[in-house]
Amino acid sequence: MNFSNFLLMRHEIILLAITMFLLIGEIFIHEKKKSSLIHLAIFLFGIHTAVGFLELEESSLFGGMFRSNNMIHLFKNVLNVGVLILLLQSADWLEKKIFNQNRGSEFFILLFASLLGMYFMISAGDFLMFYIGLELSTLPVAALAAYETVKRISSEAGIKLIMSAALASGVSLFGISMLYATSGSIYFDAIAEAITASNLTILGMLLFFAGLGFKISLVPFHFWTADVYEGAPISIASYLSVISKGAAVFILMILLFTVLKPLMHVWENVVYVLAIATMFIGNLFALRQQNMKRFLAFSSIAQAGFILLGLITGTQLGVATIVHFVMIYVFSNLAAFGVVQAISLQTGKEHMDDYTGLYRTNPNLSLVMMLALFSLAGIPPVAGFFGKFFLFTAAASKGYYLLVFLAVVNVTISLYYYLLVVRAMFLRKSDNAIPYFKNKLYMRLGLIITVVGILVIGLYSPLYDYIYELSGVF
Amino acid sequence: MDILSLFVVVPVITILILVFTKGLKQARHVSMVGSLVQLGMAINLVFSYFKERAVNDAIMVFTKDIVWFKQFNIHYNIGVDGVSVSLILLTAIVVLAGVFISWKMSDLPKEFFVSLIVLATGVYGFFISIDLFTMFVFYEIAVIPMYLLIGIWGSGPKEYSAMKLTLMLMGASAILLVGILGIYFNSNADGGALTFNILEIAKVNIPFEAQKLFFPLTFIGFAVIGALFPFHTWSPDGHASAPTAVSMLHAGVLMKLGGYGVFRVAMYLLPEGTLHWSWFFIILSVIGVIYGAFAAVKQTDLKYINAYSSVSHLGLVLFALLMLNKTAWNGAILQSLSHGFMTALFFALIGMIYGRTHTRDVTKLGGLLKVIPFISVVYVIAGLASLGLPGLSGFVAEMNIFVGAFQHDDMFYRIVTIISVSAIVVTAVYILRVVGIMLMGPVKNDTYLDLQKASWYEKAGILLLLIPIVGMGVAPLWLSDMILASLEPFIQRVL
Amino acid sequence: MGSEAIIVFLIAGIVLVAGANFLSNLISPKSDNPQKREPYESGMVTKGPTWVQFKVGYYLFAILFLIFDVEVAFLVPWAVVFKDIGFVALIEIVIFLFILGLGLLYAWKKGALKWE
Amino acid sequence: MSEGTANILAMVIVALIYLGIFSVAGLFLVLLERRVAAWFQLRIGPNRVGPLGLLQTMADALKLVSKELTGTVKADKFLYNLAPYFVIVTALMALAVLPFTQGFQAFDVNIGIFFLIAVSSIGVIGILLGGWSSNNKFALIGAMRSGVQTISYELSVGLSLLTMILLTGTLQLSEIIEVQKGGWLIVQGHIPAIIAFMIFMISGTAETNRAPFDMVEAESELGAGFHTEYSGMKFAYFFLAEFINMFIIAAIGATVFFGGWLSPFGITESIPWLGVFWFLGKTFVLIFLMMWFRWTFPRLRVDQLLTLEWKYLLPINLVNIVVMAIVVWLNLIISW
Amino acid sequence: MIFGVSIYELLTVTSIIFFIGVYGFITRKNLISILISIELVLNASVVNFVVINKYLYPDMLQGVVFSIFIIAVAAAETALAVSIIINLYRQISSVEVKDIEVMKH
Repeated sequence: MNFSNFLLMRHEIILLAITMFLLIGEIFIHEKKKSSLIHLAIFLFGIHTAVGFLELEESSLFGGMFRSNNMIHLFKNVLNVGVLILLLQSADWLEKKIFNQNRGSEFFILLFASLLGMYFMISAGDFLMFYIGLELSTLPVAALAAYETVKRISSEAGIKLIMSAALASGVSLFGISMLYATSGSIYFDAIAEAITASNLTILGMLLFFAGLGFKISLVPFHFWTADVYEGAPISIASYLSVISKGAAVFILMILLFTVLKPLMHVWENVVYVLAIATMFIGNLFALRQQNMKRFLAFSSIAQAGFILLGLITGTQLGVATIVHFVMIYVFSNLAAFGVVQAISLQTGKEHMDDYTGLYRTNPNLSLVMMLALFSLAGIPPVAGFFGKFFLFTAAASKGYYLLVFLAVVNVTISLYYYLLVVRAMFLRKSDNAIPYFKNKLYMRLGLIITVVGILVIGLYSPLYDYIYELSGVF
Repeated sequence: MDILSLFVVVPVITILILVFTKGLKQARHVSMVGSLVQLGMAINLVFSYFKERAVNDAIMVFTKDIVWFKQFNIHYNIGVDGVSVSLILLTAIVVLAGVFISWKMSDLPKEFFVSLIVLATGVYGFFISIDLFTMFVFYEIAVIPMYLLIGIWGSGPKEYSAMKLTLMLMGASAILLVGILGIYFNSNADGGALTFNILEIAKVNIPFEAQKLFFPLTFIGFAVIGALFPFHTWSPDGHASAPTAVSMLHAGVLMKLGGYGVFRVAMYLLPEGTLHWSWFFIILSVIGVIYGAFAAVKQTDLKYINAYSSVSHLGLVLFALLMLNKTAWNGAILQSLSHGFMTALFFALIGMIYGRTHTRDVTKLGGLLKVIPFISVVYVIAGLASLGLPGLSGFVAEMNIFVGAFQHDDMFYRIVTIISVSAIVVTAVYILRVVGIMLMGPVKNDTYLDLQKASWYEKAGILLLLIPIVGMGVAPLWLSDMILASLEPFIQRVL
Repeated sequence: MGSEAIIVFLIAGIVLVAGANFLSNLISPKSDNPQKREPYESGMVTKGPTWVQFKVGYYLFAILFLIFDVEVAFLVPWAVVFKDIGFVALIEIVIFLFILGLGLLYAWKKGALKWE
Repeated sequence: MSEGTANILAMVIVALIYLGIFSVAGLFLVLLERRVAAWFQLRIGPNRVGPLGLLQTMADALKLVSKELTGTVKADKFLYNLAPYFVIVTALMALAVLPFTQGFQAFDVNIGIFFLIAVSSIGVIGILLGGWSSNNKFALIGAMRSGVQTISYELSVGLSLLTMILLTGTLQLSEIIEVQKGGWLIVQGHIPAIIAFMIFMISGTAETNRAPFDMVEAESELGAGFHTEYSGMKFAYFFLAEFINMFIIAAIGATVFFGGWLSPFGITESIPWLGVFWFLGKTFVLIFLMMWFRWTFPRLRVDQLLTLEWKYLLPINLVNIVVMAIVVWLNLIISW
Repeated sequence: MIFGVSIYELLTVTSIIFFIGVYGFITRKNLISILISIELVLNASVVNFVVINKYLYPDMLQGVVFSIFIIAVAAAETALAVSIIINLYRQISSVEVKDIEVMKH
């Protein structure tokens, strides 16, 4: 065996090493000095993120179980950046609320373990690796959702997440077993060659789809989302809505576009229906939310519906637009969650009414929030517009004009509730508005990166060209 | 930096400087300087355009083409013809006037001016775009600051109005998006590459089925902002709640995006669709003209009167565009310009009156001519322009429109033309009624006796708008020639 | 005998218990009284419910066991083929056991192994 | 006689043989335990019933059968009655795969060791069920202790056996014995094997809940522990199962570490049936060892017990596996 | 491979187990029961993999290997779920679904 091949797993190996290192640190560092682990973790992860951008060759390992190409590599980097921002945003929270209970570094360990799972999931070359990655990415997050053990809703969130995730993966597995039965292999390549549209494969595909649908919180499988987001710590809600969803979308895309391509005439229709249902339900439920976390939860469900517009194409254009959109979505949603996090940390307030008059006391935070919401709503010139426009273009390229029309109707609905937040922050005045506060360095850094991302990613066209170039592999 | 890109760059620089200003004084001075530069650029553009036109007979001049997203064939593609030049000039004037009118903005001045100039950026960008995508982007950039402008600095039911306006306009843009995508994916009908470039698409024969499907989407998408009849409801509420400068920009400039878009995109790119659907939209626009005029008669709130009159006048623009002949089109553009100056002036005056008397209810006002003569006289002039008095801008525009409209010898066209002409009579009714009640007669309230005279910045704003109105009325030919020359390609394509 | 031995032994065990129970029922005396049927608590009357919440330590060890036992299950196939694979298998299992050991150490340090 | 009938008949015969072994071994071990106890305490022990008291336990068994079956009204009846089935059936099933001698093995499954580990861990369910369903505080505490103890030590049992699997490369018991023709595994694996054997014996004793690991039924605190509420024959099942489990642990130890039915240096290789005696002999030596433990060591507290397992045996075991792996890789195996 | 039992029967059984699990997940009111239902779903898949491997593709061990990993992951899942349930139980002394729904739409 040639050990240099393992360099293909550079991301995974480095992250694993960091995780182990932190675990050892957690074990041996004295309690009083443990908060230094925050800085250490962020520093190490920052280096990891930077190293991630180095070139990587395209190849596969373990007889095709693990594969990597530039697209996957790029997506791992996107996830890395997302997690880095997340870490920056959660640093204060950890220091203030968690480390004094002597259980802060678990946050990093679990989070990194989950990220590791995602790496493996999106790099998977067979269903076994995929499944292990899926579970490794889900289970630590469930533990993290129940992280604030003194809070009841946190435990509830954990329960709901783990139960739904377990059922989802169970259903998925049953579907995979059917695909295995018909194709005789669990390797993607072999399945793609052997699969034909029979009743069994279609049923298997649907069950499998349902399983991933849970993770992306598509509509019939979305019921856990809002509760989990509300109960879980904000960092975790944000992780779930951004990183976890992004990775799931990516692997679903790969599987649909490569392995299940022969069944395209079936899943096209499924995606069509789910896209409409997801957009409408997500948006209509978001209208009446008052808690910011629930609000963002439903908004993220709706966003998942938009992503399906790219998924329905099954073309290179679809791949590129989805990745582009997810990239933008990562920054936008992280910015929104970051502001919610900052405010919740300072004042404990998570209600939309509490944001009334925020602009007059905390203009910068409100501006970040506004940019994030505009990006989510798809208002130019912030990035979200470009992401959405390209997704719609992708869908229209296949002639789904009705779907695009319904999607733009949804964009308008979504604009309404995003503007509700803007209204609270900018239009209204309040006597007991959240007083001015200054964020810590990490939080500010985290927010600034997201703002830069929101402003730049859309307008900077070479990025899209780059993604398009890479997306040819699928 | 080319002459057109500056129209986007200068406002952006202004905004960047504004962000670092403190207090009202710095903010308004920076904005004034920025707007002055823009006005200078606009005037310069007019002269350069004439010069360029003499040597260059391309459809668009001063073009610049930079590839943006090459996969979608999206370009940053700009250029102007006579129509856009005139509208850019309108914008520059109204923006500067708006800055003057907002001289005393007390609440969050910096943010106000930033939003105002963002709006201006969007409008400039929209008028110079040749690329559908860029156009769409600028369209949305122009619309979204309205939410904040009305919501924060407005009055009355401002949150409701702001939300209604934003949602209706964004909803329209969403429909428009589908239309644009439809055009885009049919732009390779003749075997070329997919493109967003208007000039390229104009060379393509898009299949009739597609035209039939996408024309209404595109048309409605643009026409909503041009206050097409059942979709006009955002406009009166928005105008009524908006602060003065925003009403000016909104009615004066933003609503022109509708007519321009309909003309430049929907009709130019989908000619067969236009022919197929024109009867339907003609009926709608005529209803708009009549409805707006009669509604204005009913209103007592000055802003509502003017808002409904805008519906009526802009309905006339759409009507003229759908008449499908050169004269009517020329009239439509002139009407856009005329209405832009006129209604901006109206709103500015109403803002001044409101600022002094704290009411906009016509029935409560009276005899203002005696206390604030300058404002009142200008109001009368604006009113006369609005009802189409010869020698003022309104006459030129309406004349062209109806002359063009009567060129059709079809019964249907005759009838609708007659109906819409009758709106002029109604216009006279409400204009003169307001003038009569508000300006003439005895002073109804003693507190009105010591109202302030117009200050220098108010006068500056008013004069800025008044000069073009008179100018257009007195010497319309240079403008009308410039526009007519630019209508040639449209005529070839559509007729 | 092949795999059916499992069934045979299962049945045999059941038959043994059932048969002996039957026999016992047949020949044992029956003299019932309520006292006899009370739970035995060294002669005292039982107080309160028995099925109450239990010390969390039990669950903790159960969970630890669950995790380690599964890891042992992974060691089984490794152990069987170790001779055939040799060095690579050794390296892999050292990593595996290192992480596993780290987990144990972590549980230890966090006081999960403490019985109070 | 058709083939099917013959098969069924053969099965019945096999079942009967094993049931015989089961009960005889159980009864004999009880007697042995008492005699050994007496011996350690310088007493005589049971010596009245039958020659040398050999029939003593038989008499006890008869007594138990004829005892009244009482039980509490508060018990969960179904689970209460189900519990004995679990302990007996698992003990019996474990017996099925033990190779008494060449060819004398009911079920030579290819995952023998794995099967044994798996089946023996089911037994604890019976104990837990019994303790819980009795609705008796002593029984419940006893059962819970039994649970935590059994599952803890099961890890060590499994790992120490796995250490030996590294040497054999197979899980099938007959093949494991085959490998040992070149030397018992405890010799082949020398140092790590001896460590593994020690761990195995300690944890095996603990898994069967025998002293010094018998907090499960610590008489001084818990009455009779998990089977407090069981009487008569139902009590006898738990009692019997405990001894059979002891036998099984000893038999596994004899098979994996000491060559099962193989004679030392192959001295009686030509007479296969003598293997039974070698096997039983080795097993009884180990059983004697376990009984020796009982009368030598004081009972551990729960915390000590868990500390022993989790902080000593388990880490040692993990290291030991690596050491054994290195031994195998470097081929440092000793054989004769 | 079990003598006299065809793959259809086995797959029917696993399908029934699967749907019992899903049904249980939806209808049960107790968290532990829900957890057990999930285990049913997972185990149906495990058996499926083994059966399919044994009957249809006996020369490769992919299905069997897969099933080992499913078991392992299911164990981890259960461990985590149980620990969260215990934590919840310490707070509200209940494992009933109706008691954990403080969050409503």
